[in-house]
Amino acid sequence: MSESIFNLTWLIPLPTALAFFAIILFANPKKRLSSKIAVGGVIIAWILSWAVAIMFFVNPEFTEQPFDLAVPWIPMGNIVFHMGVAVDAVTAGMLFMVGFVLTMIFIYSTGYMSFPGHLDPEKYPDAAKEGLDPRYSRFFAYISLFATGMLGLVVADNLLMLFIFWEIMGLCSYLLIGFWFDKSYPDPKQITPKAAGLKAFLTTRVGDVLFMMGLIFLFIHAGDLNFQNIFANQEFLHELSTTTVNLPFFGAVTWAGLISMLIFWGAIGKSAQFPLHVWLPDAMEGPTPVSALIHAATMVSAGVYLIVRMSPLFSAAAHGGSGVMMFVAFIGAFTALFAATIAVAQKDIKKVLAYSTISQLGYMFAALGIGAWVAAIIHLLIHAFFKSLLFMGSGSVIHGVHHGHEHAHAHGHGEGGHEEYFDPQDMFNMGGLLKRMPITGWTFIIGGASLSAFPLITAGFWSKDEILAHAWADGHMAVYWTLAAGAFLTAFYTFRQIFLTFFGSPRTEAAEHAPESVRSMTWPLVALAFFALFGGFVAVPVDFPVVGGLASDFLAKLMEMQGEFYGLHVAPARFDWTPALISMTLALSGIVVAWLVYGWKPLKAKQSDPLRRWLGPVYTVLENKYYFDELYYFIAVRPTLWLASFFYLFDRGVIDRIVNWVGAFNRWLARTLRRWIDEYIIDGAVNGVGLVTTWTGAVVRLIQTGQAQNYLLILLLSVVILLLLIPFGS
Amino acid sequence: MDLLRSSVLSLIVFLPVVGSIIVALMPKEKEDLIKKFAIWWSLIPLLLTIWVAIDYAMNFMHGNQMAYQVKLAWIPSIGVNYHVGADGLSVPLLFLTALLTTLGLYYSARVIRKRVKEFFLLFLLLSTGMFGVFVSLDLILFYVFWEIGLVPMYFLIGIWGNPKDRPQYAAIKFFLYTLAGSIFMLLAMIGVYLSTGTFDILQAAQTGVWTNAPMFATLSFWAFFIAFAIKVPSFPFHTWLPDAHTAAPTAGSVILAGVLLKLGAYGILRVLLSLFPGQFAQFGWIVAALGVIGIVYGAFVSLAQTDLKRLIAYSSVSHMGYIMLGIGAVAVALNMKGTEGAAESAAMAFNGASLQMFMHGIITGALFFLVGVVYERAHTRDLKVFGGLSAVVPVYYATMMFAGFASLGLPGLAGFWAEFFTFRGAFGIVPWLAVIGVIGIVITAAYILYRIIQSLFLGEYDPKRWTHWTTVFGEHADGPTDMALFEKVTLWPLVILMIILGLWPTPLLMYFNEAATNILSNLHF
Amino acid sequence: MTVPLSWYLIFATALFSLGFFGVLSRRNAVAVLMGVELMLNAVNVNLVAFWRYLTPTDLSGQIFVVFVFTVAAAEAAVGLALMISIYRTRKTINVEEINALKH
Amino acid sequence: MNVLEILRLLAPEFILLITGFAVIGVDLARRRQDEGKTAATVAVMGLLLAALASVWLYLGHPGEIVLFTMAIDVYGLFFKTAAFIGVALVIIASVNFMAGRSKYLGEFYALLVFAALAISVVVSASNLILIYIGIEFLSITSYILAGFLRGDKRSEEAAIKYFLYGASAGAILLFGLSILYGVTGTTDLATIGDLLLRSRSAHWLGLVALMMALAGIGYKASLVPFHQWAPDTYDGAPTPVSAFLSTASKAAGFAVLGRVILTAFPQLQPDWTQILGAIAVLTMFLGNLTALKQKSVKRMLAYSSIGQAGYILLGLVAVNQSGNFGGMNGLMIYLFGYIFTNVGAFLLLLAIEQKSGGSTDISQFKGLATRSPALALIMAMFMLSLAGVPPTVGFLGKFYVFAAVMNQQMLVLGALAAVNTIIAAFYYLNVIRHMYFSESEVEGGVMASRGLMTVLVVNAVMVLAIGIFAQFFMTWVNNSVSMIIANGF
Repeated sequence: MSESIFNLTWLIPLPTALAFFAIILFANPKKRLSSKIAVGGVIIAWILSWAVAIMFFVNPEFTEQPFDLAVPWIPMGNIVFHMGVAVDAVTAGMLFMVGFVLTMIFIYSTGYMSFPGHLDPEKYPDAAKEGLDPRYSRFFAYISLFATGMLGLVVADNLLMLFIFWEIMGLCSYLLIGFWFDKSYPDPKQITPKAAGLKAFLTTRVGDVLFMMGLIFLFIHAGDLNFQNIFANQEFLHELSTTTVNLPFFGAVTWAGLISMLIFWGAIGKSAQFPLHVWLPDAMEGPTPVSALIHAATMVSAGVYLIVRMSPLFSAAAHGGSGVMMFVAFIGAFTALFAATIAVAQKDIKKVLAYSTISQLGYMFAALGIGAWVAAIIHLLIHAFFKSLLFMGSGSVIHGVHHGHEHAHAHGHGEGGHEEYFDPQDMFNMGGLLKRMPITGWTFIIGGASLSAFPLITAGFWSKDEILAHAWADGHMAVYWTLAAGAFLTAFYTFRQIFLTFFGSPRTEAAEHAPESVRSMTWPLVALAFFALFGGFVAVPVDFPVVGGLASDFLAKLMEMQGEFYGLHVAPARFDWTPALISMTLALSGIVVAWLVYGWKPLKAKQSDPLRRWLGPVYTVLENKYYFDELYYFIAVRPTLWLASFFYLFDRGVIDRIVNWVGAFNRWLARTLRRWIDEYIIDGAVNGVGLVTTWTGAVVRLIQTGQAQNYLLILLLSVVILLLLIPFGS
Repeated sequence: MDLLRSSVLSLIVFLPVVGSIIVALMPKEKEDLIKKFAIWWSLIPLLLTIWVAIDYAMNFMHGNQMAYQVKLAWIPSIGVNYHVGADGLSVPLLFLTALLTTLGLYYSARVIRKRVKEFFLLFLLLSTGMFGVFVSLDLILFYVFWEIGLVPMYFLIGIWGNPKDRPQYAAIKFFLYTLAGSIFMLLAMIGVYLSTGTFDILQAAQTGVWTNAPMFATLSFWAFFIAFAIKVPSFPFHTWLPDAHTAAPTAGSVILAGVLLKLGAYGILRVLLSLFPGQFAQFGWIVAALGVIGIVYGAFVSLAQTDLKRLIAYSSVSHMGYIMLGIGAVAVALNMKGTEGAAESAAMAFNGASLQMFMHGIITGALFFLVGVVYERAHTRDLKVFGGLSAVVPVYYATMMFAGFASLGLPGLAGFWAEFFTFRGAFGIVPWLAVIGVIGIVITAAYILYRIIQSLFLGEYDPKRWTHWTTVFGEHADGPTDMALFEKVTLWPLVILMIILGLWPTPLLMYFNEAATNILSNLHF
Repeated sequence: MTVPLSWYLIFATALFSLGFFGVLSRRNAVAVLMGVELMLNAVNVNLVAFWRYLTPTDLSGQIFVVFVFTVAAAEAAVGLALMISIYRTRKTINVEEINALKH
Repeated sequence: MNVLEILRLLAPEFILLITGFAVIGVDLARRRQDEGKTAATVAVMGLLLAALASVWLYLGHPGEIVLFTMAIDVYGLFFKTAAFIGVALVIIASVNFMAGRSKYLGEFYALLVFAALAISVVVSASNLILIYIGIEFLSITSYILAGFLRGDKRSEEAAIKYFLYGASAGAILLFGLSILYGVTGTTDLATIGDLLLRSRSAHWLGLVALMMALAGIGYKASLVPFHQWAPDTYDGAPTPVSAFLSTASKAAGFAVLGRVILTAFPQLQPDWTQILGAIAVLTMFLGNLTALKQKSVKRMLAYSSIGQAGYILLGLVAVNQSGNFGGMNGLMIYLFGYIFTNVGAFLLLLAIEQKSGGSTDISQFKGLATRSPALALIMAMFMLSLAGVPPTVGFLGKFYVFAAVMNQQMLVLGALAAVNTIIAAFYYLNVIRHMYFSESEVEGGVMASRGLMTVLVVNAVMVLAIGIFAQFFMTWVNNSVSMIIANGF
């Protein structure tokens, strides 16, 4: 029975793929139909993935020998590379989350995209008339393709296949961020969607290239990339962690260390960790469902998933004495705090969430770095729920405010009018929205509470607490305190956002007239809110007082059992009051501080952020994200373009001359034969030939005078010369 | 059946000549007749190549010998034979040639308006030269076809080139450049004969060339190599390429990039690798280094272009660099016989290089067609005047997306496998060079997305920026019109190939893998 | 007392050089032609001397000379004919002025 | 050796002798009626008959010395056949052109026939006396032919320059021969070879003789530095005559050079290899580089034919015993193909001149492909053949010559020759460029008379045929070489 269900696994990515092709090939003109196809496809995928996931949850014995179904795919030299699908606890957990979140967001999108807010009706009359985005179908094609990528990545049984879907997701991310490629802003410094897409693709590409190098090195050593084959094979891992390679600057490093480091860079790029984090905030230029889907729930967490998959290799490397795990922990913890600080000073509702995503992913990497990969994967799943909830909530808010803005203008009493640009995402243009849009408001608050790990009743608390508990229990104090500080900031900026958005009184006409969103958008919020609250009860430590008894921790158990198969022994962190209390206090105090600043005396219209007063220059630095964009522009973008144009000049100016044989001539003759140069400077060949002809021309004029007697003289001379040569003959 | 097997290669090679003679006999005014005839006629070799591919897969796999061999005396006194044959390396390339020829003819039938008869005559003639090179197993025969391919292309560039791009200069440059290489190759071929007493590639490979005189061996190696490197073209012999590609008519560029460049790489694999393994192993690192330089350098230069066609021309320099890297890796691996993993890395590199030959053929072929699509309408290739086309011409946008992302090596599309195999091989053999080469991948993404996609398609479409639009058939139009049926028919086969081979390269790879294992085993790996 | 062969040879060489000098120095085509004749006759001296001193029995030397006379005559005839026709068109047979074809 | 035998062996010569007088006779009879067509026909008949005769002789593989002076061997017969065909082609093509340009058509054709006779004498001359006579015979007929267009300044100038140069060169040659006679006491080449072989003392005198002979023979083959008459004469002479001078007469020059050097001076090979090598390089470079500059196609062809002479000479430079790449066979196949290619190229100028009234400026060729495609195609083929692009005969010749050079491991020489091929390709392609790429400046197609057209087609076909069915011609050439390689060398 269960086997037969698992045999359906390879079908999971297909429906959405078919939807993609169906839309781009046939349904493109019919917008409603396209969205129906896409939703239908994803629902089938959802059912399949839940069938598989639940089947795995109910039969834990499969962790002994995970399911794997592979077929010979590509001949490589004398071996044949197999592609296939595998299901283990991690996959099952991911399938559970991905299938559900995907479906929710697809449904949400049908509502969200039916408001071409970014377009002025004059230019796109029909779009405005039918009330659908002009590229509605294209959007659903893209996200269907993305769904294929994510589901395929989850079920892939080997690293190469994973990499392929990984890149396909990157493509979709590029396409969807730049979806409104014709959008532009009055402020030239503000990044446009098309530029954001490019930035995202290229930044992640850097990571991906390193990832591919790691993959190739692993392939070279293992001769295979199937996860189960490689990681069940302890002596191979051991051999990999003992053989070393000499690198400049780094000296001798173990192959395991090198490979896992390279692969980790892939994750850094995809999961927007420091220093490759710059693309994610700008990715918010994409439509909000995209932010919710790709840049919160699924694609960015694929980096974490990758490291979880690779963790046998990482631990092997750690055993081999390589510092890669420490590096992972450092990057994770640092990013968690670093991004949180930036989030504090953002005014764009989505930017805040973007930075909080970066910071949360940092938590997961920190957990992986300290070896608590179970905590990491569980936080991944739960974070996916509440973060997509938050994003979709913010999207709903933006919609509302935008509608309100339109409405306000429609009724004339808008402030300023069309000419001055109104930013519907600016939290300082909002306020008091809880009354206007209650469902959105309350679900958003639930999500926020979960994000800021509100004790006991939210899922976020359990998952994050697990990480902190591990950090404390295994004695990684630096990590613990960094994350704890991050936890405080998280709570602060989350509730800063909530207070600014939903409480107090509307600060603009737009906010005053903001309506609640359509049902297709609110229902998914509710559904997700459920998991944001109770999702945590799959991983409550048994020895946690009171609750521990009531709730279950079957998922954690499952994961730990699965770990055994890969030779990863993760002891569940023994419950300890100290870290638990510390983190609770920090979270709560964060909320309290936020209330004191923004909730107690709500801001008035046009009133600037009080933090700006108190933090002064620091606030400016944070507001400008530590000036990383500027830095990268100067150290990466500029030099590249400069090199490019330099090489081009070099090519035309130097090589094209040197290579064809006469090119050398022209510089030599340039001084004497000005005219020729002017005539032929552009190119080498004709130029050279031209010069040769003049040169020979001179010679000819010299000897071919037309004077018979000169000829005869030369005849005589040459005979004489020949005769004189005789003595030198052999 | 045996009759067909023994004659099929000769048919593939010489049917186009017959076709061009028939075209020559047709009256100049009957343009439609000429066009139709040429297209239909070119289908015959295409079908034959497909038959060859199937038949080879079914009956000749794992034979480790040349299939369809025919050996007729041509100049017996010096042992020059009409000796043709095909193996896993040449079969797919034959198909590629036939396919691009047919598509090129079909496309040109709509866009070539002056001196139609000559164009189709020469185009058919051109394919003979290319087919010939891919099947000839005799050095002199190889040289003859090599040069025959040269002349029609010279005419194609010179006559139908776009006057703005100085086609006459480009044509002469192309011809002289290649001739300069090949004439020395001819001397080296004579050297091969003087040392081995035969012009037959297979026999010469068995006897070994200049085994007693390393100096001559080295000289001949370089003579051959430079000839091939010019054709590939490898840095620093690439400067003829941007001019030729830019000047040539669309179909000409397609053939030039799709097939003619491959002749060089094919020559290296078929001739150089089997005749001079010693020298090749010795200098393999230079080849690989040139390849890497080509990858990075070409990518950077492409990034600097604002002329769409020239950009793609330079991107070819970059992409052919992968081939050189792969081949160089194979060569270096010859030195590492015995070291574990060297053999399979060599096989991978070989596969990568040959895959890249085919994939670059279809991808860049498609890209040049796509340049033609926009050029026929806007009559400019200056990227600065475009923008926002994505909203206006979605089909064109989609097609370009597929080709562009295939070209930047996106997994799931054709280009990826070539890059993956090349680097898989190269990292196993010349890791440091491969590491440098990897930079090229990023820059490639940069110029495809930043230069092509962004400046053509993204942003807001502004009708005032460029006003000289026509339809592809030359009538006036107010704005860009989407791809016409014949353009879809030309491009979609290539796109479909990209997708299929991107998801499942095996149908193609099995041939190359066969060739790789055979050729390497013949080198006693 | 007999004259040694070398004297004849030296004389012939001198004569030859003289002829060549005439060919190079004179402007009048006829004079140039005469220079050529001089060279040919110098060679005849050579031939006869060689015949007399080396192979008195074999006649080929003499035969050679006879043929040279004939050829020289024929050559002169053709040459003079050419000059006449040139004079008809150009009213000059100054070699220096016959230089329309050059470079 | 009885008279019949002699008649048999000298059949070609006698045929030509009779033809020559027959032509004059016929012409006297019906000059007024048909502007020399009959005369031309007779001449062509005679030439073809002679060619057949020499082929017939050839098949018997003779090796006799007739009358102590003429070596009737396959080597000579090969050149005879080639030369006869070449002259015949020239005559056929020039009928239409000469008609109206000159009153003395009979003499013209007769002179061409006699020139052919001279060639056939000189290529088999095995005796110093006959060599001298033959060369002078050829020269004198050529002088008259070159200046045949009376009243045409260019033609006359061409003739007088050729005459002055030829006479002086002849004198130098003669001086050299006299020394040779003095050294060895004989005038028979083979005997001279043996004597020089035995007496080492005669070494340097032999060299002196060789150098002077080189001047006298080299000028016929238009080798640098004895080439200077050639550009002016080829340019100025009536085009058919240029065609004749640049091919058949040049072939004769090479034939004599080959025979003299290989039979009389084999033991001096180290010396003359170097000298001829140097001369070959000079010839190639000067010919090709100066050809680059020319605006008039006729003059360009004149220089190009000098450059070609350089390649041809390589065959002699690299002469060796090897059966396949012996050098001489390269030289001969090159010459054989070159006769067809260059005769064709020059004769095609006739049509251009007809159209343009004398000018052969490159601009006359612009857009020829659209005006008269057939002519353009044929010209393109000649150019490609001269450039040595396969599968034309030009490639075959270059291939064999280069092969010989490589065989002798003269790598530098080979490389220089290769470089020249590239330079040459530039100006040959330039003609094609004007014909095909450029828009025509003059209107209307270029008419070619039927005779001319047939000749051109024949040449074009031969250019391809020799290249493709190489084996047939190569066996022929190899046999012809075998003899001369065998005796003396």
